[in-house]
Amino acid sequence: MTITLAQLNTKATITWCPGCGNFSILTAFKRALVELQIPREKVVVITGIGCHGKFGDYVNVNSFHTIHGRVLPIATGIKLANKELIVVGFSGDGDAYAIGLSHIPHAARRNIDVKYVVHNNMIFGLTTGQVTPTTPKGVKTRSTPYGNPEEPLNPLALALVSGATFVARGFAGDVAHLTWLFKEAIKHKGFAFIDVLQPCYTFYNTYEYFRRRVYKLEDVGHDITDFEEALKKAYEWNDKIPIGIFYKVRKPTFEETLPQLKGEPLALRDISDVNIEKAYVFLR
Amino acid sequence: MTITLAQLNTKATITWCPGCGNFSILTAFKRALVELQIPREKVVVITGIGCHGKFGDYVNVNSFHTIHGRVLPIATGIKLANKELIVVGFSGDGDAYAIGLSHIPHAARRNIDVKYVVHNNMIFGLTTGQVTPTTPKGVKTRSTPYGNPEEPLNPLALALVSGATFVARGFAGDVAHLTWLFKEAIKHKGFAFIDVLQPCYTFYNTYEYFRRRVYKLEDVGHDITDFEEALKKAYEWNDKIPIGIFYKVRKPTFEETLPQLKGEPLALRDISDVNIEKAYVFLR
Amino acid sequence: MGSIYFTYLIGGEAGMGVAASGRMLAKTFTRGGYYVFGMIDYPSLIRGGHNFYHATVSDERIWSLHYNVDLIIALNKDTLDRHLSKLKKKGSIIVDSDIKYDKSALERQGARVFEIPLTGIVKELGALTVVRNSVALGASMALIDFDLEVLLSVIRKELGKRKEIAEINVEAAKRGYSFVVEQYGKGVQCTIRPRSDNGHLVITGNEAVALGGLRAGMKTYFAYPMTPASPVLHFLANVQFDFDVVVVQPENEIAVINMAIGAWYAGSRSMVATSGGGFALMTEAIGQAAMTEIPVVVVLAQRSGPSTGMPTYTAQGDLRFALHASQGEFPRFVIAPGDAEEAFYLTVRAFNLAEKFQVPVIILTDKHLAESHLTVPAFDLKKAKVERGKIIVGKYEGSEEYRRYKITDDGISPMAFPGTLNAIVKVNSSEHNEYGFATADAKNAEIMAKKRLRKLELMQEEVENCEESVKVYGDERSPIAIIGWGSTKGAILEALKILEAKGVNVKFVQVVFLSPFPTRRLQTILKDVRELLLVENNVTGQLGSLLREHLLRAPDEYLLKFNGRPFYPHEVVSKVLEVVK
Amino acid sequence: MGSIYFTYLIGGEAGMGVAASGRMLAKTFTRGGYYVFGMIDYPSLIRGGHNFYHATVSDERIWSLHYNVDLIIALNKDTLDRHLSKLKKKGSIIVDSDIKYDKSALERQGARVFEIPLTGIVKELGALTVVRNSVALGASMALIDFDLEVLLSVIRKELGKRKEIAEINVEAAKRGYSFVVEQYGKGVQCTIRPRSDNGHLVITGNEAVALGGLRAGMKTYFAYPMTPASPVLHFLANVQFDFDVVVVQPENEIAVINMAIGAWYAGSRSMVATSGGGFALMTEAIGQAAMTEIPVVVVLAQRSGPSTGMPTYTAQGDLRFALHASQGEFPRFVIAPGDAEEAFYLTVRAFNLAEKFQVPVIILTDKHLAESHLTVPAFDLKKAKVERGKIIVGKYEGSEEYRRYKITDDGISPMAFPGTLNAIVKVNSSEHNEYGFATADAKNAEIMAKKRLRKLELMQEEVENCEESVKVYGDERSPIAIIGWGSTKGAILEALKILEAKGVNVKFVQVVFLSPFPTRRLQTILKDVRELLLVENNVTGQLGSLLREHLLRAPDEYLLKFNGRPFYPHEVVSKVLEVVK
Ligand SMILES: Cc1ncc(C[n+]2csc(CCOP(=O)(O)OP(=O)(O)O)c2C)c(N)n1
Ligand SMILES: Cc1ncc(C[n+]2csc(CCOP(=O)(O)OP(=O)(O)O)c2C)c(N)n1
Ligand code: SF4
Ligand code: SF4
Ligand SMILES: [Mg+2]
Ligand SMILES: [Mg+2]
Repeated sequence: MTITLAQLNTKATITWCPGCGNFSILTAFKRALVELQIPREKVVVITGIGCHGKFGDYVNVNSFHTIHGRVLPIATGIKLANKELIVVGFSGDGDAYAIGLSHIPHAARRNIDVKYVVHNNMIFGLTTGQVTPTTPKGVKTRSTPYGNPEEPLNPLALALVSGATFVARGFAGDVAHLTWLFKEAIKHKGFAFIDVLQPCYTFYNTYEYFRRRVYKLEDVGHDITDFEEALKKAYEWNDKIPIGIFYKVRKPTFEETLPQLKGEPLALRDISDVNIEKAYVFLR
Repeated sequence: MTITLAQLNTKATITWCPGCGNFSILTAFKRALVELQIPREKVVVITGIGCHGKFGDYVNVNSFHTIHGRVLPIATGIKLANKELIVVGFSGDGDAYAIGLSHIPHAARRNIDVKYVVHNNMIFGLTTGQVTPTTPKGVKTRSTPYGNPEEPLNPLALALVSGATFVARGFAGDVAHLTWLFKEAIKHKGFAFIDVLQPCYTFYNTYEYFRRRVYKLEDVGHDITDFEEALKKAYEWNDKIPIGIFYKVRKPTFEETLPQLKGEPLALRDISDVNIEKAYVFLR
Repeated sequence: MGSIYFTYLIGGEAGMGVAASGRMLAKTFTRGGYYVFGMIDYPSLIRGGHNFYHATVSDERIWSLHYNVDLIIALNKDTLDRHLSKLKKKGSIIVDSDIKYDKSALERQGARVFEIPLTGIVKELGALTVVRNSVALGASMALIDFDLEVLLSVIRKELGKRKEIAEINVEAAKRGYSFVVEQYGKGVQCTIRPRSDNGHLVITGNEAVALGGLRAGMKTYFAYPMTPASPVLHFLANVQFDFDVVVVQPENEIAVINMAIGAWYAGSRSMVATSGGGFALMTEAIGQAAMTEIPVVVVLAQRSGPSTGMPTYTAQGDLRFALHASQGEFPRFVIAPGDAEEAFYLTVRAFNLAEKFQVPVIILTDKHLAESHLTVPAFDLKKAKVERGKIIVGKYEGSEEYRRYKITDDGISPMAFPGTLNAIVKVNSSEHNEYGFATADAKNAEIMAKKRLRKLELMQEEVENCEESVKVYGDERSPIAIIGWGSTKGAILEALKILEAKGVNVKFVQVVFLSPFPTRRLQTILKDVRELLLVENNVTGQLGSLLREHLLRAPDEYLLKFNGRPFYPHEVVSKVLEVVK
Repeated sequence: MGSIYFTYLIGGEAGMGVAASGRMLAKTFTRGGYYVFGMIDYPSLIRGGHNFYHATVSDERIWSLHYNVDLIIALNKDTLDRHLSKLKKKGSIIVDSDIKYDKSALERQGARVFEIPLTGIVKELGALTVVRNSVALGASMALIDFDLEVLLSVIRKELGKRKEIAEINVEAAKRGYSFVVEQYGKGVQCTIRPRSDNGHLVITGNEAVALGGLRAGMKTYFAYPMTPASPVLHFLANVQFDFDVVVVQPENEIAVINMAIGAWYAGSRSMVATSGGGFALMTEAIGQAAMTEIPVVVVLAQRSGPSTGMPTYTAQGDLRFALHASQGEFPRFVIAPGDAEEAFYLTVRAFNLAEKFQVPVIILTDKHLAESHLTVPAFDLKKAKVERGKIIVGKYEGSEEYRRYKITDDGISPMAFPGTLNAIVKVNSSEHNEYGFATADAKNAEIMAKKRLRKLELMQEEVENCEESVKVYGDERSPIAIIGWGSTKGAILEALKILEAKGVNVKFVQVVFLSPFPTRRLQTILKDVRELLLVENNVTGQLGSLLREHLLRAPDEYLLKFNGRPFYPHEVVSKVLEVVK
């Protein structure tokens, strides 16, 4: 049975603003699923709270619209319960880098086989435009009407030093490239982190800004196995802004280090009559 | 009036295990205060929950023993309320890197003038020895009796890429060096991060391990203004483990960017009869 | 009831300026000497969907919107489909002549339809489409024969940041006005004569809370945005330099509350505002504030739950949560203003109480209170004074060493802030002795628990002796009482007016302090009540459970609503009529 | 009462092996056919301070320790100073002859003092100082003329991981035994003859909960350590390979609960255990579990609060918090086992209920229950069966598209896990329609709130129809009733024995299900009760507030204790005697 784009549509009306970068991310993700021909039942999408969070309503696969900031722990639980699922989290920059920040370094060093896509529009979209950890310094938002006083965070550098085994940046203005990134991330065994530059048409429209600056690491012969080089590229943020895969390495995933997970997924094990008597030895 | 070490003692009985690395941190901190001759009333110590958290009971300055993981936000609030206070936070590796992790990158990029000392014993001490984010892979703890399956976090690299303006590592086995680090951190204007290798005598005794390996960055002519070099040093963790100041740079502190903070500390402003009528313009 | 009651509704997609138009009209009527209550209804999205602003105007004080409308401004067809049923007989509809719809259907319902070339006029002016609403606003002024100049002054002020924008909107409004005058004449719908502007304010619950904080001397405000509390942040961020108040949006709500506690520990009065999910993240630190005896003011703006629920819709589902949040047992105030005016005064009060008793104070609002507009008289600042707690300023003069948790008769220990000469201020989230050192001694634990209990008893007295802890409206002697808390007050007060007009006299008991619970005052007030009708915007009747718990008395009748929408006066009226029957 | 009641207390500094010795003795008596309840008392530190293990042994089932002790093993002088007052007349004290203390003072109090060269023997053996306690344990066996071999078998097993350590301790115990036999003879204190070993277990509440989880088919356990819940983590981490259960310690409690919810969403039964502060951090996600209708089991092991409080001491201060945690209103079970045996069966039950109703289930324990040892018969696995909820396995066979939130009569929708063929499983923390798509529609909101309410009603029935939701002990007909919940059960049951011996017959009503509250069952049970005595380990009497709320009935008398220490039977006895007078 082939999977088609049409099958991935849902009945929900899309409520993103016209021109929103989220549309491209949605398209790219659906295309990636089609190109990889992954059965719908095998995919679970976890979304945070924010404009990006509506993503799950718009793609006809299993989905979990969780509370603000908790995409990664939910994804981790799902993957442990059923390692055969393809588990992809979608967060916003607020969701991921503000309230949810603590989960990233830990998911990364754990190397759980979960894909994590951050819709980085550098703004809280759904709450009508406040500052986030990636809003550039000086930018005026509803909560910083006189300019953001804080230095922005560097998400790629953070993911890299946290030990993520796949670190990439996409741009919502380039669907084909993003589709490719999603496919690579899904094929990668381990934690895959993709920060997507996603213009917020309404509150922080960066289309032109990024379109003029982004270039592809693939085009410049970047060595994705070189950690130091990746880190250097993560700091390139001026006239030229790289997109593509910064770093990729194969390491044992968290699931692979757990012998309990060998064999059938936990969710499918027989639990009808567990013999606890073997634990009595500790109680006598 | 001169401040003496004796004045910094309290009536509380110290309940750390004999041989605990915390003793050295306490001594070094008191010495630093004495050497800098800072009036006791001007210092506030904030401590997390863990063995390290008892620190505040043992030094006769203002102190706030907060809940697990919240040293940095409490410290930030204090500094904003009274910028003239010297605000020093003491966390454990569990407190700082597990439950409290989300606050570090943000305090760092905000560059709040707060000092942050992490008693990094690579173990949850007070809860009797479970794994933490800095426990090396494979180490057996009460919660990982078959060996820690996760890669440890690199706290210095994390602090560096988060934008901390002062990043250092100390060793509880070298009180004189630690005293110097504390003094430098206090003198630094901005967020100062010090990870202290603190052997836990009872659950993870690393005295010998570190004593054999640590060397001082000052001794090898490390350039503390070179960010890339600092990051490289942060990854040096084998036969040789550097201690000392990795990186230092002067940037505007968060307080300096806020014009409201010019003049008297907020805590001392007259609030008896605030004229709110000037805000009525927004309500008509 | 006031001689004039006029209800309008403006509808359109998110992004069409519905909220701004509604607010400008509310301000227009207020400047024109009228009273308004206006509500904005919107789903959680930025563009598209359906938003509407629904408001009632009167010549006497008004507390709630009424359901049936006199005038609909339809910026799209959807508005007609959704709201036609609310239109009164002979009510008017302003509709963009570019919109395709079935006019005869409207007229069959008795509507007076005014097709106005909103889009056409905007195009002529070369303005953005969003300016359509100004045309409509201008048109509406003509329909009710209101002074156009008042509207124009509001537009100029509201949009004045960028002059050219203000001017194009002014022009648009004028065109809308003239179009109606020319085509239909003035006052076709009715005539509302402007009265003198007495300086009243149009304020939301959120703005009232923000203003209350400023008045109370709050120097630090921390918040992570969350609907419906975010506007407090926006308001304060805007005026931060005018009031020298530090406004910070940290990484999450856990940081927010801990920063606030840290700040007040160091002497800066602090507040935070959030909604359910954010409050959940703050619960651990609320217990910390109680244990360390550091004051803090927490605004919990409720929305429809559980969990993410319906973020932009209203509910009163978090009362019990606010009362019992955090482990262990400790005194706290929980205060629920019923309208924006109360919200201002009670916020000032909250700061004073927090410092007097060194406890956390939770102010409970909800979306309907927090985001709706109310016309209120300028505040009486004599009734909103800063009262400091037992604080030690500058230098501690005691002969013995300073003890942050000194045992006193009333359980309250004099509070020094760090930096105070001669005082070392040690606070501790662990159980501690008088000096603040941690100890697990059994005797000490009992002493300290009793110290906190004495504060609770004192707080109970404060509440029992305070007229404002329970308010009674309507016929105080009536054996029939409505009981409620928070924003339902508005609909209930309006219902009381309607009922009175019908000759039905009941009283309304508004419980303002929920913790400590004003048990004795309520016992007195409810003594002769035969029929007690509970009105709440929730599923289980949480105030009802408090009445059971504290008064051992259950409400006789329940009027509960839990679809995210506030009560309308007529719903309360129907229920009361059912009860009296 | 049983013919034999023997109470021992071992005291020393943290690090002297007090807990291990106490536990080994408890196991020794259990293997010897006796029943034990043993409590460990320790402050929150790792070395130094004062720890003691306090236990009562009987030949019939026992539920609590008794205050007065027959035998004190003093590993340091502090133990003598602190516990002498507990010693019965003619009670024995084993003391290290190296310790300096005032022997005559002890003897003046009627104590029999046995100076034993604990340190001396250890030195002779060339063992670590900590081995002193094994000498003392051996000596105690001689004093009561118990079979030394039983103790030795326990030592061998407990310390068997490293054989040489086990053997040196065995040797130490033998020496202690012989020393007493030689110096004083056997059975100087009393004679307790071993009975046959009937395979009973010595189990803590924590271990019972862990075992219950394993039995219930839990495949994933997540926890961030927190006293007193951490031992659940340690126990499960140890047996993770034996049971193929994944045990993860994530970065914080927020991650913990969300991982658990994620895991059960994907089909793996999951549990978490924590204490107050960690639970506070979980509150937001508990509402999420309710809204998404994903089952989850949360163990809340209470300790003395508020805030960090006294982390290693007991309390029942979090009942109301557990009942109302998280914004909005939703059904949840809150279940409080009274002893370790109940904890096992109720944990299995908790998993079944969570899945049957697709709701969060909170199991309330406390330090006294969670960490104390109790002798229990091996579990009856027929009474602890896995019952799966309405789940769809393998393939969804429905003719229409799968709807995760399908509206059904009972409010429960068939649950498929992702990976199920033909089913797309969409869950949503926002209000949603039957398919799981977010919507803020008013009608839908009401339908969904009512769906959740129907589940609550069904749960209420479940509780009312379940014998275990309220248990009655003692004289069922007595007009005097003690009422309580959780770990106070132990002291109350022991008190009942004592009272019965005095001819005072009262009944004890144990409320096991706190939510939904078993109102009807309690009404029946309490109908003829004249004097209702509430016993709680907290400041405000929280179960009392529930009785008021649900039964409109207040307790007549209160026995509250809030110094971090559990009740002793004699405290309950005194209070009852006061009440009956
Ligand atoms: C605990 C909690 N705090 C705050 C909110 C309010 N909130 C909803 S969306 C959002 C910001 C979303 O920003 P981002 O993650 O960048 O998503 P975007 O809308 O930009 O896609 C916030 C703060 C919430 N839902 N929960
Ligand atoms: C919210 C919360 N979760 C868990 C705990 C339990 N707890 C107390 S101390 C501690 C670990 C401390 O480890 P670390 O910060 O490394 O301090 P150390 O004892 O090693 O100095 C934990 C998990 C707590 N107090 N609060
Ligand atoms: S507000 Fe921004 S991010 Fe949200 S839907 Fe609109 S354009 Fe997209
Ligand atoms: S347990 Fe470790 S960290 Fe804690 S006091 Fe003892 S040696 Fe120090
Ligand atoms: Mg965003
Ligand atoms: Mg540690």
